[in-house]
Amino acid sequence: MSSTVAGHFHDHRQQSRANTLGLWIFLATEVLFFGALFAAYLIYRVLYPQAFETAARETEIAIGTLNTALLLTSSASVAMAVKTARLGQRRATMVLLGVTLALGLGFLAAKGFEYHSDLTKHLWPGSADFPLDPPQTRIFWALYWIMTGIHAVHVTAGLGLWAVILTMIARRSFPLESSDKVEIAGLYWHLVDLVWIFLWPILYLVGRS
Amino acid sequence: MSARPHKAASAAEPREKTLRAWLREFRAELIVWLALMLLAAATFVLAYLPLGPFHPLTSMGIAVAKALVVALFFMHLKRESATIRLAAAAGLVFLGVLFTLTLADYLSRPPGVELDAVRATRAQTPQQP
Amino acid sequence: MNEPGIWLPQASSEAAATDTILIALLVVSSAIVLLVAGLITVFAIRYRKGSPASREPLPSIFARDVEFGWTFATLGLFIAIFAWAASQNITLAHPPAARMEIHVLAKRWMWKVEHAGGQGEIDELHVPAGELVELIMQSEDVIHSFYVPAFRVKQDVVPGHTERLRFTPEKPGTYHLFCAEYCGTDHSRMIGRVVVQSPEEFAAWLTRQPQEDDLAKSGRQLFVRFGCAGCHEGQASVRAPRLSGLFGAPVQLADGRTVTADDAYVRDSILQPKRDIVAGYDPVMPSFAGVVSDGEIAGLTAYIRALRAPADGGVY
Amino acid sequence: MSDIPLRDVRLETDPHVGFETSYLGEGFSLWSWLTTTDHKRIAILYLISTTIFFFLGGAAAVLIRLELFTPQGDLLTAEAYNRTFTLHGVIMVWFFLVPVIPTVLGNFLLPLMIGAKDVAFPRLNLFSWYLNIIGGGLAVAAMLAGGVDTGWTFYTPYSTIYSNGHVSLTAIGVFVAGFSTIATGINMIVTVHTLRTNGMRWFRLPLFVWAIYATSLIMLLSTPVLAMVLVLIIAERLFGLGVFNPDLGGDPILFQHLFWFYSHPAVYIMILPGMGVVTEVITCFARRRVFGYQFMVYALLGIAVIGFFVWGHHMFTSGQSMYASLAFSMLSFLVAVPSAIKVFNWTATLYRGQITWEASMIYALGFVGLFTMGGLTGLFLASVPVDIHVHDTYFVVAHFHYIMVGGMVSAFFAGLHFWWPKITGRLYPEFVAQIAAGMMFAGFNLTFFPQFILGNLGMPRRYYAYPPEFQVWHVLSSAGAVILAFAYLLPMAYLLWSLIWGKRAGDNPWDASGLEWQTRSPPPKHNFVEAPFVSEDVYDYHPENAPRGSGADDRRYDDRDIAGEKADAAESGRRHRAAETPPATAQARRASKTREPSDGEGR
Repeated sequence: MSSTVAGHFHDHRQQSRANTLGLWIFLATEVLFFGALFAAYLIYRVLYPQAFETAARETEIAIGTLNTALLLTSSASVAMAVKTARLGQRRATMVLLGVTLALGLGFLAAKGFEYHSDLTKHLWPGSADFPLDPPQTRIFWALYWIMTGIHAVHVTAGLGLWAVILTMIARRSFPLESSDKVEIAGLYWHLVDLVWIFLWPILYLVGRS
Repeated sequence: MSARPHKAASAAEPREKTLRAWLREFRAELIVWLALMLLAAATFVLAYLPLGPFHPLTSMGIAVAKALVVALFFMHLKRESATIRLAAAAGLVFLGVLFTLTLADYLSRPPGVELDAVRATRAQTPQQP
Repeated sequence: MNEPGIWLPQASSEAAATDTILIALLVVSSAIVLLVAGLITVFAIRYRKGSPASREPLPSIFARDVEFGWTFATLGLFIAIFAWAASQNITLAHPPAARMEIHVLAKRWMWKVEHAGGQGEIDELHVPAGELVELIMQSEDVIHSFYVPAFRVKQDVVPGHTERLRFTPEKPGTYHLFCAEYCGTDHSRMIGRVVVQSPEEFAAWLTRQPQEDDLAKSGRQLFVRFGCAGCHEGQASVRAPRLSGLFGAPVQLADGRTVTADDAYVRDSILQPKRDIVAGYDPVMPSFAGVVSDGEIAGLTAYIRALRAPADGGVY
Repeated sequence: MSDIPLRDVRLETDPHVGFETSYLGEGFSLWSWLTTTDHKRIAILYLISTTIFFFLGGAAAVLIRLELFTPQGDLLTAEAYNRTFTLHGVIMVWFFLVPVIPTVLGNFLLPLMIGAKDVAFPRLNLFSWYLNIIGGGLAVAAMLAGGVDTGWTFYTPYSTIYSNGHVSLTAIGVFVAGFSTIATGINMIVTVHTLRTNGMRWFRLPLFVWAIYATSLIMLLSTPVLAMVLVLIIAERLFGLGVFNPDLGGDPILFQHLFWFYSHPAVYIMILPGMGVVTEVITCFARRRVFGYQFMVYALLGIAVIGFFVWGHHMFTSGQSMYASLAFSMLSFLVAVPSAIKVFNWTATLYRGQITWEASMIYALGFVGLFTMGGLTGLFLASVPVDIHVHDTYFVVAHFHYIMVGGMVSAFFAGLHFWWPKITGRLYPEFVAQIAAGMMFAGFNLTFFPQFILGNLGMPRRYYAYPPEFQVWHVLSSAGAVILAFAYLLPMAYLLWSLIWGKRAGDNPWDASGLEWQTRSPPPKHNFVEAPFVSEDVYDYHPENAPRGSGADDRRYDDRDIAGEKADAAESGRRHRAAETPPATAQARRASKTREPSDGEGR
């Protein structure tokens, strides 16, 4: 049973406090990792407001909004899974994690479809026949591809994590109530959702009025 | 958000869980979820209203609200120790430093010094300050 | 320009102002270094192991007051130095109008200077003494930095920006011009001279310059700068076709075709030399694509067109 | 040098305590080393890898100095020179200076100093070493495949559009190494927060632990921005997603903002651990408590926080707005104040001490001198008009080498020599070490002081050919570099020699205070046979013939305080012993019994 107290910790409370603090510090680094991109977006939005609005009108707002709904719901299902895991309800936790996985895969599928339609509209800044006029729109789209791309990588990593935890719960390889694996993975997933909460308004809702 | 402990909390709870029991058990999470969806809908609607210069303000305001809701309730920041809250805040504080001091450079550039492309776009749109 | 000293001549008004702050900082810093190093050596000798000096513990209030003392002392000293240094910059906030504007174009590994009257210079800048000069600088490719050590002025030339550098040359003479921001292979060759002349000399110099720049003359300089002269001229070690009298003449190619050497041929052989190789020569010429811009190719072509007489490899 | 009074070192007399029962003894196979999660072994792995990177970067430095011996570049072509100084920059910054003290001395000593068995996340610690090796491998592969010619700063648009070097491969290497630094940072902070032994309050932590804590804060808050900047470079080079492309209206100055937001705090990542090491060494060999302990702690945290506000002083000439430059200049002057406080406190610590001149003390006092000069030349660069003159010249090169080589590398050697007996259980030859320390100090000054003059004369950075009038200073500098290179090889030789033939050091050869000296050297696998209990303040030194009185630096707890702590320690000791079942041999317990503070009879 791998989740008993590790050798160098006195007791379980100290170990889970260490795990939570370690994860929250990692989340701070993730905030700054995406933060550098938001800083670049902020500067260019201040410099070229018109170009960013014309560029943002081309984004697929329907898929973006669907993805927001999917991620918010998956955040809720993860919160429920954390509660049931702490109460030791193995079956409920597995169901809820399954729902989370489904929502996440839905997000990626919608994202893939959106990328496909973006590419057919030549909205790739590197391509010669980029349809939009002022060259600064290419900067918006460069930021769009980098931001949503890196976010998608984080979503995929999160889904991988959930899949591993789900199989471990299924094989009962760790005591559900005394381990904080589900809670730690949950914190990471909520951050991925938090980043999308900010990505959605600045990439999709700009220039709609 | 103290949910009432479920009676038979053992691993082999009854197979067909009634919807009402399920709703009662996750009342807290569902309320938070609903709040998030409402906020998302609100920001979506506001995006289409002609607010002009207030657009970034409202969309960012609602995004911050949603972020706080997720952080405080789903990530249980409300009951975590001070150190963990400090760690959560540290990332944002230093991000704020990056934003403010970089903006300080871009906003305080006198007319002759800004990017050529910026001067060109500002020349084309005279009503933009 | 090249007498090895320990201090640069103060050749501009900015130099004098900057030097006073530099010397003041030097004095303050050496005082602090001597204080710290002196104290360390004194303590090391006086309180070495086994020395008879007294080891009474220090009274507690002494420790705390000294600590606050030197904290605020250093804080005050540093703020004072900042205020003095900043005051010199504040005066630049609303600059007087400069009568003399010179356009500078920085491109990979050369400075192209163009005076108001159209006189052009490469890697050189003639300025009159005693007059406020404003350089309006742009870069064609990467970040360069216009740096004249004797004037104590430096300004990066960032592509996409129009940078302005303002200074008042004082002392006539010839001074170094460096590119201070790393810009690629020949970053250390992107240097030149700034010649400060008295106003009369400068006016005379201006009239002697040809009004509009002679394309073939600048082509010649490019021909040397890019190293074409190294192979295509004189008794070069590498066998390369002679270019004098080439323009308009038919050229026998290695694959049997003959083409007339026109603008397109010269352009192609610069950008893709491996495409049509002259008969009897091996394909050793490196491609200059991305290194040579269109303007320069026009200059080189004009120069090659001017190479009529086959005698000594061309007219300068 | 030999007549300088040395402490007669107490040797380990008990033969069979030592190698077999230490962390080194329990299996020497390659597999046991490559999969260890023991923080002490990971520290040794890091020591080996950082030393290899140090000599790789040093070789590039020697090449550069030989090239600059003559005004016209004749040793290397321009292309090769550019790739050499980039190799020197990338390898030294990211694979030696940033990781070395936190991962070698920090990893080994932090758990020992706070009385813990290991760091909070041992597997993450090993993963961090592997990330560092993979990152280093990628960077070296890029160098071997042809190298990068952008300088370690990767300024766009040269790095993204015009450079034909292996920029993307190096960027990926540094990206991976960045996550190794983040992993170390997380480990250190969580360890200090959660694993301190009983009695080890925050203000009883040794200043080395505070220094590593402050460094980890900076590592965690700045490295992610570097990671993103590298991703943006790779995105622009490989996929054409031009965020900084001037043709599209992008601004290369924005790249500089994001890059220096990491790179200035990075220079504090490099120097803060050095400050921690120097404090430990000076207090031990001056036999005095540090002067103004709390001011030193607040100075460390002050540098860590204000270090994030000052990056704009790298961009005074870059076309940044003049008002922002003035703001950054002001903040740069502020960040210099805590450093000044620390220098004055080190000097005051020597006052009324019992100073002896072991090798690590020579390095430490060398650090204080050279760091003072480095810090003060930083003031030149912080004031805008002077920086406009000397920016991107050899004045800047001399400034940051004074801080990094004169400061940080001397501190690393001080720490290496000070804790060598604890890490290996062996003593290095003192006299040879003192010679090497003196030679490094002299060689360093001869190498880098002429560069201040060169910088003031206007010699730009990264030039491989220069006007002939600068040659006299370059010849001096190159001569110094040869001495410095030899001074770096000497310690490697006698330290390795001491591994086999060095005298066996006891638990505490320097009679130093600190928990790491209360366990055996080399320490057992779980560091302490029984959990140590801390009751006095840190640096419990006092000079030989000085009465223990109520002086400022001999603050004694009143009896009620000590009784209270002994009570809760006994209770937690019982709980701890119950949870722990080490096969404690008789000698191990006798050797590591907490040593009674020797009243008045000190060596």
